[in-house]
Amino acid sequence: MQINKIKKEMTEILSDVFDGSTIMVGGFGEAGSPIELLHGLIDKGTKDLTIIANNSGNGRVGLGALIGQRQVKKVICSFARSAKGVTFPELYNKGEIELEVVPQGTLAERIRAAGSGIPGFYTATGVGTPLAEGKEEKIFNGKKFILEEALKADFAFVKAETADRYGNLTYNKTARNFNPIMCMAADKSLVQVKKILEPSEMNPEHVITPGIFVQSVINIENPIIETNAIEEGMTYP
Amino acid sequence: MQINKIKKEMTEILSDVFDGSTIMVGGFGEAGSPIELLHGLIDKGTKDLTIIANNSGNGRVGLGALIGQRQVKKVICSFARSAKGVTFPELYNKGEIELEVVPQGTLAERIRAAGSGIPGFYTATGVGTPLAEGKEEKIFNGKKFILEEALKADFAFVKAETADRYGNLTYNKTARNFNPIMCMAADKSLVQVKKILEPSEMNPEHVITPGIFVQSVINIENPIIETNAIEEGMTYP
Amino acid sequence: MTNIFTNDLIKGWDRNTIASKIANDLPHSSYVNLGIGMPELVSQYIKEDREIIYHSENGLLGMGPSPNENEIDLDLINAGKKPVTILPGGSFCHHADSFSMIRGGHIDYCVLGAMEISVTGDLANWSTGKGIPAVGGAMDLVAGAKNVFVMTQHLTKEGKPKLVRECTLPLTGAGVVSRIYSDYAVLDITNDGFKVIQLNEDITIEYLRTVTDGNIYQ
Amino acid sequence: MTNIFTNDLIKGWDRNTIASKIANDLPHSSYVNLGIGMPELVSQYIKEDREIIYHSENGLLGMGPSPNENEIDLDLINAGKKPVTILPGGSFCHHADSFSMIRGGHIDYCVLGAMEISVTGDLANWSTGKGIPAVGGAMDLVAGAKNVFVMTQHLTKEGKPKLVRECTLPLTGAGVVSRIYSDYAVLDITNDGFKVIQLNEDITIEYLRTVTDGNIYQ
Repeated sequence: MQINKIKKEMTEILSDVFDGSTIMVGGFGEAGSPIELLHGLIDKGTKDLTIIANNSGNGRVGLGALIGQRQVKKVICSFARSAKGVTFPELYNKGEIELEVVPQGTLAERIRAAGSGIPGFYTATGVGTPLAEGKEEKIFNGKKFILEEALKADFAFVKAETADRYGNLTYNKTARNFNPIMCMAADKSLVQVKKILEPSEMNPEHVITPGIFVQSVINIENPIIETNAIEEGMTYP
Repeated sequence: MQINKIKKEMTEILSDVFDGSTIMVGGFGEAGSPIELLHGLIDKGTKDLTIIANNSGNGRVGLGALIGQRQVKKVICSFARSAKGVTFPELYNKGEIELEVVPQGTLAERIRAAGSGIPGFYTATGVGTPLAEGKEEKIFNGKKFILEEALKADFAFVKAETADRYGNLTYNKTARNFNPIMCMAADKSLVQVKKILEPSEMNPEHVITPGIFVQSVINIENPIIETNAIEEGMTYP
Repeated sequence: MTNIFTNDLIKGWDRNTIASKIANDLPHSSYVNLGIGMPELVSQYIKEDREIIYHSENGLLGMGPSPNENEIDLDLINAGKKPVTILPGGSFCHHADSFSMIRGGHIDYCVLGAMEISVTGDLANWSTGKGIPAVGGAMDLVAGAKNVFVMTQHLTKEGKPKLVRECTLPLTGAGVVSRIYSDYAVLDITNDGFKVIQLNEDITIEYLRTVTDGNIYQ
Repeated sequence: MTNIFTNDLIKGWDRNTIASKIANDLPHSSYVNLGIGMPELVSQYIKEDREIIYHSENGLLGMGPSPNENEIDLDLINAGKKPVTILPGGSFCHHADSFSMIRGGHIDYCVLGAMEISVTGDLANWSTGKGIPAVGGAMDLVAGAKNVFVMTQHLTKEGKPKLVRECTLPLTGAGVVSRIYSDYAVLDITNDGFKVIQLNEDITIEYLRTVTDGNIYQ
């Protein structure tokens, strides 16, 4: 029997996602953002989600749409104030969605730590700022650091460029961003990918996310381009 | 003016290395071990070195030779008992070289931490064993972890497959091992490489060590193959 | 229970039989790290109904069998520093990423040898307390892998039990072993002691008790 | 010293002049992260006697200028989410590796805007205390880069000093700024206060004192 992590149907790849899940969403702005998986979640109607991502969605597509559908109760991110953000500010200003702000590098390292079995680490980032409040401090070589804890998730929603049936992934340019570390930190990583390759076509030197960090893959050959979708006034559903 | 990290002479690339330096030496067994750089250090006669590596040298070439020349006062490694080890056991059994044993994954993570500005992190590795003695403990979610501190170095001696003048590196197969993280953790990374490429020939998606982590590169087209050298009874100098 | 002499011993399962039992217990699609030595045999007994991915801690996922003489590449070695191959779908990574796989709980099973295993799952397999101390990746593996299987002879060469109330040798990890595959039995570590999952056909539970130091039940 | 009105103000260096001063101070072979907005101008004033490598925290080292309209790739963007290019010798990495470059002290210089800078080098540039809080990578950059340069107007739009004894806004980092490039002066943060490195030709040190809250010396 052969390992095959490729799913045919969106309903199948999303079948385990439950109300109240914590979901990491890859991407930095639109680059690497798994719009089709997020739309699948709108179709599924999953509720009370906690989203871990760098941003809080643009327009009314992808994460912006999911938030607009009031399926998200909390967002953990570094930058929730993007120029094209619509739905998050609407709900936030009404007090109808929670926000936890994490410095971008600390967010990345907390995610990597979760994937690497490191429950906590010390960093100088944020020391002396409001984001250090309530955090344990420790001195190393005369300098003050704060303790940050691992950030894990039930699921990672990830967008990649190529995948094989083992779940090995490559990305395109800066669409790599948070995706590889989110695959490491989630119990189950669900990946939408532009192109499926044979394992023999995947160069073992060039794999960015080894299949061990990936549970399911779905082929979305021509994903929605966020910039265009927003310009065209797209909304989902 | 163009950045060019490529050095022509071994004496030039080693010019900054000083007596009492802490040096990370890449490689796992012979794969990725920078034998020519180590031989250069024997020629230079630098003394009182602390070596951070996975192993403690084989035969009387490379690290084995450097230790045999009594240029090393201490080795920090995970496995100092390799089948072909000669010089380290000789000195260790006479009490003439110090040894600090670190679990392999903790060694790797402490090195990566140093390169990533993380002064300390918690791990379950070693808890309840003699290697946890004297280490701070902390409970996360009811489970015990120990604090491990970053491990940095003055220099990293690294072997790679290709490099460009910016110091971007690729490796060959499992010769990658500790080399990329050691480049991150050392003040100066000195790299011997089989082949020099033009920057335009280096695919930005496939770079494993970005040039920011590399200070100097030297082209060693046909490096010594340790297995063969030991079989042939090679000694250095 | 103590000081059984080697010449009195019942001959248990051979190492190939033990390896095949372990191979049967590794589910389809598992990520597995096989320790150097006896555990390496396990890969030869994986049945066709499953695909297993082997991890070698020196940055190799999807490790294949030993190469032919003319295919040896000294840059492609396993954790035991022996030449190996990589299968399609395999990948290389650096040491920190490789141990993220281990420490982060992504390796489903590791199979290791043992000097002593205590009734609470403590494992000693890295140091006799003599010679040059060398731990390698053993402590990371037992702390990080989801399931730690031990493959071992039931008794030491001197005929002493390896399964003990308390380890006397320096530990590799405390409370880490899930299952033991010895030449005499397959046993799970439980809150109540060693639970016999399978007993060698030639021995009785009473005999097993005489060669094991610690509570055993069926 | 306080409440200088905008219409009384002397016109200082324009932003291009400030950018060229910063560009002159970045040594050959530096790794530099330029903040979104005004600091991006700096790259236009690098002289031919040096090569600078630009880092963008979203996983891009060796960032080049904006692309032509027909070369835009929405998967190749900078930290401001604008399309950019990559130069030969550049590379991509994931976010944890990108911030290892920052936090690990590998970025030689970062150039950032400011709302307030204290005489001890505290920086406030991420929050007015109102609206949706959003920090991005600013806290990591100021904590990690070897040298933190601030590029700023000397006064706020309301004509209040941005260089102050103590910041009133939420901090981005404490004691992190090394040098300030304003339209009025270039100043180093020292133990004795703001040290004037260069003064705008049109103003006096006395005038600078009236628009700065905190000790200044030459």
